[in-house]
Order: sequence, then C-alpha cells, then structure tokens
Amino acid sequence: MPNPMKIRATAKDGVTEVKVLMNHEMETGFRKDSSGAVIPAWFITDVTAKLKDKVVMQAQWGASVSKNPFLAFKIKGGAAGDKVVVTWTDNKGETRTDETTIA
Amino acid sequence: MRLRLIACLALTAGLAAGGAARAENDQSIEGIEKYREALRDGNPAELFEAQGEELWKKPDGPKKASLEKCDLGLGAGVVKGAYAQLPRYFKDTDRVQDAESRLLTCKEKLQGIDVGPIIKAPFGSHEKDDMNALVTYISGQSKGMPVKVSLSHPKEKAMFNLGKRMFYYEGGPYDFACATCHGQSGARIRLQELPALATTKGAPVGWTSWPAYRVSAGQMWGMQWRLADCFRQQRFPEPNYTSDATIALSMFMSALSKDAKMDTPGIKR
Amino acid sequence: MKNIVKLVALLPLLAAPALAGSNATDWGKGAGDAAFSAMLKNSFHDKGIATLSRLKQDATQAFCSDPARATGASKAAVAARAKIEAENLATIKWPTDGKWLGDWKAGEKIAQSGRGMTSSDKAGEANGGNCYNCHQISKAEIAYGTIGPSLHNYGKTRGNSEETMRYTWGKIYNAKAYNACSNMPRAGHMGILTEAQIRDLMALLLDPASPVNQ
Amino acid sequence: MTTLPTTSRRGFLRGASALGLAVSALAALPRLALAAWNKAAFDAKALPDAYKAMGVENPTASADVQLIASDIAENGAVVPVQAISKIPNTTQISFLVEKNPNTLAALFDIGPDMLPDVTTRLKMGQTSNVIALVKADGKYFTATKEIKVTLGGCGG
Repeated sequence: MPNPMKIRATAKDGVTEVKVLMNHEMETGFRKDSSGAVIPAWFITDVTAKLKDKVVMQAQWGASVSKNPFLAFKIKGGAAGDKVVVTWTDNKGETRTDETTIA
Repeated sequence: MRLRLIACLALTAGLAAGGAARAENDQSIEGIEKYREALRDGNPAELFEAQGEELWKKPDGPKKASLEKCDLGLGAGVVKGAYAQLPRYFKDTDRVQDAESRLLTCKEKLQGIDVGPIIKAPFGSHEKDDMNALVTYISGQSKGMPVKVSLSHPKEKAMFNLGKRMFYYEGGPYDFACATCHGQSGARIRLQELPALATTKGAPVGWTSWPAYRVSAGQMWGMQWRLADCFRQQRFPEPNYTSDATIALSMFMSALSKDAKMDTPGIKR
Repeated sequence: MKNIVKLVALLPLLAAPALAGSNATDWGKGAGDAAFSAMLKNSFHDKGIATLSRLKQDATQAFCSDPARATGASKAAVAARAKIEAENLATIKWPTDGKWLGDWKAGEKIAQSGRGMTSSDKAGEANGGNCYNCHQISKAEIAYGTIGPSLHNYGKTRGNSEETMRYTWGKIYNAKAYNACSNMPRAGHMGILTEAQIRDLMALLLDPASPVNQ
Repeated sequence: MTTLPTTSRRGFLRGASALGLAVSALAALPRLALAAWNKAAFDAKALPDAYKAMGVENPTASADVQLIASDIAENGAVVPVQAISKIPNTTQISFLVEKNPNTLAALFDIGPDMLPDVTTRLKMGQTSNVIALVKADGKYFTATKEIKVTLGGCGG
C-alpha cells in the first residue's frame, strides 16, 4: 500500500488552490543500481482530482516528474468544507486516493 | 602574519578578474534564490513528518509499546518544543544526547528493541529511514520556536568544548576540517553558500534548517546523516551513528544558535 | 614572486626557536587532549577506503587544527607557520621530465571532478582535482566556489616564466609550502593527483590556448 | 487521445462506483474527456516526435503563455515550473524538456472548472529549454525558457 499524500486546499475569491505532495519514487528507468543493473521505470502516469465528486483535473505524467511529486492547480469555485479527492495511478497499476476538505 | 599575507597576495595578485565576473555571479545567486523560493512551497519533508508521527504512535518491539511516553527532555511524551532544546544532558543515561540518540534510548527502554542493528544499518536503509522520519516529525514540532540549549551541566559544557575542538580537527588525505569550508563567511562551494558555523550568525543557518529534505537524492536527512556526509566529504572515516563526536558538533552549533528560530523540517539542494 | 621564493628559503632559519606550546588554544573544560582523543577513538569506524588511520594527523594537520596557531599573529605562531611551510616545501617533487604543461582539456575534466578518496569512492580510481569547488577557472563554468581566489586569466596575467611554472606546480603539489594552513589540499604530496594530472591542470591554468586565458 | 479507458487499464476505475463517477463526470464535462495515457508521446525522444505523437501542429510562441521558473536550478532532480495560459478556451497545458531522454514530462487536461494555471516539479538531466505548450481551440501555443542546471555542492 503506497504511503499517503498530503493535500491542502484553500478557497479564496471564488478560486480553490489545491496543493498536493505525493509519495512516489518516480524512477525513470534510466538509472543503474550499484551493481550496474538498470532500475526499472516506476512512475505515476495518471492523476485525477475531484471537487465534490466531480472530476475537475486530469493529468498524464511521464518519468520526468520529480521524485515525491508536488502539484498545484486552481479550481473555479469550491467553498470551505467542500471535499477534494486526489487519485494517482502508476505504471505498475498501483494507486492511491486521499482527500481533504477545503480550508 | 605578514609572511602569510604575502604568500596569499602572491596567489591572488592580478587574479581578481573583477567586476564583470562578479555581476554574473550575483545573477547566478539570484537565480538560485528564486529556485529555492519555489521549492519552499510544498516541501516533501511533510510526507516524512506524517510517517514519523505514525511511527511515534505505533506500538512496536517486544514490549508492543509506542514511543508516546518517550522523554525527549521536556518530560515523558512532550514532543512540542523538545527538538529546539536538544542536545541536552539526560540523567537516566548520564549522557548528552541529540534527538536521534534519545530516540534510540526510548526504543530500547520503552519498546525493548535492540538498537545495535539500527546504529549499524547504512543510511538509506529501512531502519535509518524510520529514524529520519521520526526526527523529522519531532523537529517539525519545534518549528518556529527559539533554540534553547543549556550549557549549565558540566557534561553539556564539555560536549560544547569537544564540539568546538572537533570543528577545527584537520585530517585525512585532503587536510580537511569542518572549518576548512565552514570557518569563514561569504564563501561558496560551487554555488552553495557556506555558513560560518563557528559564529552565532552562521551556526543557525545550518542548525535550524535540519532535518531537511534533500532534493538531489529525494531523501530526508536528519542531522546525524548530514554530519556523516560532511565527514565523508572530508575524506574521514564514517562517524558512528549518535557518537559523541557528532553530538558534540551538534552541541557546538545549537548552543551558538541560541534564540534563533527553528525552521524545521527544511528543504535543501 | 622572486621575493617570496627567497623568503620561503629563509624561513627555516627564522623558525628555529621557541615553537612548542606557544599560544595554543585552551579548549576549555572537558575537552583536553585525553578526553578529545577518547572521543575520536570511540566515534568513528572504517568505511570502504576511508579507514581510521586517516584520523592520525601529520605535523601540519596537528598544527593547523589549532586556530590560535593557524591564524594567530604572535611572533611564535608566525615562526611556527614558517617552519611548517619549509617542511612542506621540501616535499615537492618537480616534474620528472622537466615538462610543465600537459593537456588543458584533460585538465578541465580533472578540475571539474570532485570525486575521489571518500568512503564511497573505490580504491584505484582516478581522483578529481576538486578545483571548481573553490575556484573560478574557465569562464564558461558558472558553478564555481569562492573559498580560493579566481584563477580566470591565470596564465594571461602571470605569463609563463620558469618562475611562474615552478610556483604554480609547487602550489598544486603542496599548497602548504606557501601558506602553512591553506584550505587547499596538498594534491601531489598526499597522492591525490598524479604527476600527469598536475601537468594537465598546469596546462589549464597556463596554456595560452586554454579557455582560462581567452 | 480521447478514447475511453478500458476498466482493466486503470486501477482506480476498477470499482463500479468509481467508474460510475467517472462516466457521470464525463457526461457533465464533455470537454474533459478521459484520455488514455499517451504512451507514444511520453516515449518520444525528441521534441518533433513528441509533438507528432501529441497531434501538435504548428505550435506558435505566444506572450499569453507564461512559463514561470528560475533561470538556474541548483539541482536537476527537482526543477519547479509553473505554466499559466491567458488564451481563452485553453484545454490543455503540457511541460516538455527538450534535452531529456523523454521529452514530454507532464500533460494537464484543463476542464471548464479549472484555471489554466498549473505548477509541478520536473527532472532535468542537463541545461535545456523547457517548453510550456498550451492547447486552445485546437491550436497550439508555447512559451520557452532555458533553465541552467548547475552543481550546487562538492560533486563528490
């Protein structure tokens, strides 16, 4: 089970800013370990965010996104107490969903 | 002194290729500052803080106990503000201990864990990762608080003095001491500015920002790891985890950082 | 330049009297020699090529570990430093074939590399010079350190007289010959760089074709 | 690019309720189509190949696309980037790193509920042009910035 994300969502002037930190190696598949063997690629491919159960953001990522990824985006609307849910899926099919309420 | 000065001048004479280089230099530093600013928002150290808190509260070891009753110096179970007052002398162990060292004591006493393997495990191992997550959590509970390290116990004072002496101890094939790079202010290695750690102005720059997330490796480093890697780059043998030499250096830096605000966990290159 | 060489040559004479114990730092309670040695002994372990033997100091390292003596202005401290410099000067091995300059391109690579002799490096691998860590050298490299002076235009401003060649070689080989407690490693004396590598670094600094002198 | 995913490909769509949500979201947001991960685009080794796989034609530089990043990255492992589009009807923002082994780094579908303003952090193997690519009304616009990757520490 992958480690949880840290999600922060704040609403201001009709815009909700969501900031997400994810726990992930984001291994490129180009690196080698100390014995010289290639470390297989392992990275988040898809990220989805929902506001009050409605999909508002979708992203596709490659291995060039940094380890322990950070993501910030802005949603129209949203008010304090509304639920924001973020889900990622990686190239191994692992997935993690976390949620927060807008502050 | 004069002779030494002449020798220095000989090396610098005519070499200061001057103004243009400096302007370009300032631009580089400005660019780096902007880069660091962008990193501050969203420090992955938060992920490790969360892990550390979970580990703190999770029953573990033969005694199936959590660390929640661990005394980090402010009484059993008090985490808030504890990191800002470490290292300190602990009566039960009759030793000056930093956060990592004290955690090992608690793991041993409260959880019944044999800490030998944790001490021996390499940095980056699961054992050390857990320790780093724990100190990240603990340090986060002192964020914004002033450093208050006591030198009133003779062993605390001795630790400070030993740390100072360690700071200047030169050795290895490169003749490096901590002071080689951190004995002056305003200098850099590559583009990395070096705080003058033996001063009350420079010491907090280092001390108050560790544990820190290292973006270069995507790892969370506590002060023990930070110091071990300093010694690696000094071409020294590796310090034992939570050894007196490392705690002495922490005592030296933290005491010089008195009243500076903890900015932990930090984020670093 | 000539003056300095002369001065250095004179120093052993000046340095002779009253060195020991002069103006040494008092480290304070609990940090005397016995306590400090015990701490060192108990605090480290061998790792890879970085063994405990590295904690043993030579005379220069022991001397420079005391800031009062390393930088103090007292007569005794000055004289002691002169003695250290003379001892280090005597260690310098000059190029065996009389050739000062190698390949500046190879020199640039050596100057760039910060690798070598750490606990995570392997024995027998070529070491880097670590030069850019502390010095500006070629203009194109903006990530340079400032612990040492800028070496940009080094050859252009100094020319390539025998004297310059000799001083530069000596400085790289054993920096402590010219400044007892210099922050600069003794690349030749401590076996960090080979003679061929020093020759390449010399070319980087002094070859008119090197980007350093463009 | 705009085909529906199969339930087997997407772990998080395996559950029936999740699928239900996704479908209802799709119905509500016709422009925010659930795109399958564009393997060809992410595998592309050069900018023209990535553009081709993404269906990008005639991208034009536009002052209405802002790419906010520092000129210098102290470490290539983490390079913060932000892209903002002022072009109406922006439906997609992507980040591409010209000299990376895989050029396309990240692609964001901008639905009607989102502002065209995204921030993330990229890896860069070396100093390179970074491109913010914006899709609006089926056309492509770019902002390009060179980011220098430097050495911060001892390098040992």
